[in-house]
Amino acid sequence: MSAVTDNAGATVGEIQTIVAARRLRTAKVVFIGVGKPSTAAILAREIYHPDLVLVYESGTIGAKPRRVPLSIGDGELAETADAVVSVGEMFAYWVQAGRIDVAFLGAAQVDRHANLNSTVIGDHAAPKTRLPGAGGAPEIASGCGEVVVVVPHNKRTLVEQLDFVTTVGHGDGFAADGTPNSSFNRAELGLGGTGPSAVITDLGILEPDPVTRELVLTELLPDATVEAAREATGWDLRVADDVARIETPTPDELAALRELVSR
Amino acid sequence: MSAVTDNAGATVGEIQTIVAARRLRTAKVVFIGVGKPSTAAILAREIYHPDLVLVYESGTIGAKPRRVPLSIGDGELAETADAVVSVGEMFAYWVQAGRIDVAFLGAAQVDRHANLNSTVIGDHAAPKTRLPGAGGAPEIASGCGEVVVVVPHNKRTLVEQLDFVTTVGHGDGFAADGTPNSSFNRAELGLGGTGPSAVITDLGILEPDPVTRELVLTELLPDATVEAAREATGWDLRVADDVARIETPTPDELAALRELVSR
Amino acid sequence: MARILPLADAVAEIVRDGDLVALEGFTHLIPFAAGHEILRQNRRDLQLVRMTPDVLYDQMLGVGAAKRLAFSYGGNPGVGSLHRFRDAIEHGWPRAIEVEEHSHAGMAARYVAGASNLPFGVLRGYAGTDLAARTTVERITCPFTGESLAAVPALRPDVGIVHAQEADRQGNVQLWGIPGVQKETVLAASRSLVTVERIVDALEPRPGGVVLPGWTIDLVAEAPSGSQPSYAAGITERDNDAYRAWDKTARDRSAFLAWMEEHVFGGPSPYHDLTGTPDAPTPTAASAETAR
Amino acid sequence: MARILPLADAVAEIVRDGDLVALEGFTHLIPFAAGHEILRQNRRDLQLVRMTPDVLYDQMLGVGAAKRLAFSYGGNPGVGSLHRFRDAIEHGWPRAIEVEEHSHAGMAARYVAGASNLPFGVLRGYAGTDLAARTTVERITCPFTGESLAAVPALRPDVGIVHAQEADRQGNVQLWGIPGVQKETVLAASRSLVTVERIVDALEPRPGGVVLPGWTIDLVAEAPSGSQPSYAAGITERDNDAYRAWDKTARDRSAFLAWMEEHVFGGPSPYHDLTGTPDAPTPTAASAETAR
Repeated sequence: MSAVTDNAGATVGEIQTIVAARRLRTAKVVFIGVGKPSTAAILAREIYHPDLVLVYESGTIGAKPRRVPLSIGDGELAETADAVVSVGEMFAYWVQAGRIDVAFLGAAQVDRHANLNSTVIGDHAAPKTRLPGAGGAPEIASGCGEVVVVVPHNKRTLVEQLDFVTTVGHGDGFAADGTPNSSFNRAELGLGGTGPSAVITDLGILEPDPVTRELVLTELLPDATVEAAREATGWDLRVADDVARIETPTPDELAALRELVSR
Repeated sequence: MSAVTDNAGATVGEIQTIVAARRLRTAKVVFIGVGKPSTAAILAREIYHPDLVLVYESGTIGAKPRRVPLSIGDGELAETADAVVSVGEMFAYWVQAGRIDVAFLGAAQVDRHANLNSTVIGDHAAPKTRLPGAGGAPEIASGCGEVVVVVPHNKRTLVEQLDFVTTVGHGDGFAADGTPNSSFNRAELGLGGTGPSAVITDLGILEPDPVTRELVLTELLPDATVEAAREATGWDLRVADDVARIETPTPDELAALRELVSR
Repeated sequence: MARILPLADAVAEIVRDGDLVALEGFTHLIPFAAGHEILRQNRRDLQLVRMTPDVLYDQMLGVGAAKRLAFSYGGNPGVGSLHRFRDAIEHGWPRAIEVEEHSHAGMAARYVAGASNLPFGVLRGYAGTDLAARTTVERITCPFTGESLAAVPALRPDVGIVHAQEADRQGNVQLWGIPGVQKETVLAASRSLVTVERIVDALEPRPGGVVLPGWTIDLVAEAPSGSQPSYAAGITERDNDAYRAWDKTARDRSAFLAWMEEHVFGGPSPYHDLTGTPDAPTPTAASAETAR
Repeated sequence: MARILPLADAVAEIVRDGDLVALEGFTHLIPFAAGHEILRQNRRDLQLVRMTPDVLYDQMLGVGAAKRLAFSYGGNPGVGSLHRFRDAIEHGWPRAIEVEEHSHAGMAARYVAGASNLPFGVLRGYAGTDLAARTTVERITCPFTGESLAAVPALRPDVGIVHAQEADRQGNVQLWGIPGVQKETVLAASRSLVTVERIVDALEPRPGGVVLPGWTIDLVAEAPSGSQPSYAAGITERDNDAYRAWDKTARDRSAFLAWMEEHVFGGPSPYHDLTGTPDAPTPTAASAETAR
């Protein structure tokens, strides 16, 4: 995120965070990794939704951090949590049990059906770039009610073909008549939840088509264009008939975000 | 146990408890149910072996009760324990994991190979006497290093044929050449631990033959006789060539037991 | 957030005839007050589940409220038999009940699987026992070692009811002392009720504290001394005399019925102060009669 | 009872070349002091296991101490890549390592199965991912519902090492804050070492306290600040600057080696006060050289 003065207009990074935070207005329980999603969730709890329950994979349930933690295991998370549980319990009793409404995930690559790669660029056996790996993502994406993906918008990230499927989104999608394009789909795989509901980029929001589950550009950031979004996407991006313009962050939202990040 | 004055000789019940306590001289960790075994374990910890770890199936590990609890979940057990865990953890991480050396078990029926019934007298579908049921016994007997059974010595208890196998002891035993009499044996069933090492009655101690695993009368209480023991057993009881006479409780043992029970 | 209701209202809302109901508490925090309220409301044909049916389930079975019982140990701990439980199974009095029995390890694995949204739990168990042929257990083979283990079906009660020491005003619950399967019962159940000794402004973290966030619980009801004659560590003491006295009461059908009439159906609970449930309905003579 | 030894003696006794070693800590209580001591003692061909290999494993992989790594997330949390981890996998520097990767849910299930003496763990996981074909996971069918689930092999490390806040003189250990898989690591391992911030006369029960009785642990060693730059809740703070600074150090092989020489092999630890290990051997130039 580029440097701005306190009163300047929002950067795209800030807008992306605020857009992500707005997705949590109706959520009850959100599962969080590090980075922008963590900032968005903390912001959402502070300005929209004080009862929002933040769950971190470190086992802290109902954490109420005042600062944005560097890691998902910072001390403040445990100190302020309603309950702190082991990692085994977190994934069994909480994630797998479907107690969490929304999960934020990042990824190095996203394809047109919102499948995610966070494992490797290149061949797994002889990688060009070794990424951190799955972490909790595969089971978070099958255990939580829905997944919101937060990534930068560029052709390295939004790709025609993943180098590795770390996390299943909407598989191979469905034909226009609703028949699955292949056996690679959530129902056949026995996955829980409804999968990715949105991919929030620094240009806009992509949402899966209700039938085909292919990602469609539905909203644009204030200064972004359809052309720029298509140009920055590694496949032929579908665009909604009526692309909405994302509401510019309000002064309150922006001030709250900046104040939060500065703590 | 009949009433005695403080200075009188030990009752058979008292001797049985002290005999059971003596079995714990070399144990490190003992698993306990209610009744006589609980008294024996607490006594052993007090007079022989202050480091003896008492584990109750209620999840209290390293309990240090000053009184004999009525239930395995009395408050003092949790208050004095080193750790208190859920029942799920107790049976998975502690019993099944084989962390416990010796378990005391009672039973309504015991057969010649130390298999136990605590489920039903008569037919399971139309019981003459419905007993409490398995509780933790089946897995305690396959997870702990060895099992010591404490029962009264009579033909209703020591029976030729169990009405129900709740807990596997030594199955159908082995022939004199060491071949199993049937597939009903610990190795074939995949059971852990070495199974029952002794049945302590109010007449003596029965121990499994090293080869056949049939129970053999090896020790007698001070006033008991081989004839009385055979008469009170529901099968043709084998008797060791050299039946030992159990050492009469010392004044210290007896005083400690009586003091413990009176608390 | 859990809703906080008077006990009678909570029970009326959450327990239906025929439900699979688990009232848990492993010797500690047994929800007697909630169980008695279920009886006062004359719920029928319950499918009761509990690792250690003790005096409370003896009472519930004794008035014929259940058609089925799944359990692992049905005794009065340290005292002896549960006479109403025995009478129901041995003589079908006041009605026959279907029984599914497990070992403790198996029942605990069933609760853990239920809380984990797994269809089954795995354990080293049941092998060689006669239980294996008379209960719901299958063998399963380890795909790595070829070992044979027991699989038991997950337990997902319609209603899970437990007692705890305290809740805050948002319905977050904390219990401490022997935790049993209290957490699993709430997390495995479709609907849940936690009765508490007291409602406080804020939960103070405690050694051994197990916290269930309010959003995992449907209903919370205040029921001071609501687990007596069992106990709530740090607040009430186990009433061992009541457990011993129950042995005599429950031996005789008439004595049992008279006791229930006086103490559960017709009058104040013998065990607890129900100030948390000012609106507990007094059952009519007819409904109390039906309950037998 | 666990034996209490100086850290260097404990590591010398418990870790052998080629061992399957888990040094765990889920962002909290990471046993840096023990890991550095393993490096100073020049252990080789280790099969390292850890859910979240972070800076400590970057250091251990970077000096070539391991031939194998099993893990689920290899990143510097909130900072970015682990450059030594990447260099080992991408370029085989300083040596190639074999990799087995899982998801967090799978690794946690593996530890739980190991601590439970089960040969495998069951979870809803891996379905549809490319991980399934590249790691040790099988499908298993529920005998009751017919559902297909993932089975992962139990993890039973030769050596489990964790850090905790305190031990008493009998070696009973208490930790609090984020518990991670600390308990499972000790209980699943054949041999175990717990390093602690301090040794006290008696453990005082605390909210969130997890107690491992001394008889479940082989060795305890005092290592004040021994989890820095991670932290021990209530005693030390996470040194976020050190994590950020590591990114720059680790990007360059020479800078990394110089840092290790100065801070781990040749001098005092940058992170902690090793007063608990007065006898830590100073490796010779030759052994330090071999370690590269």
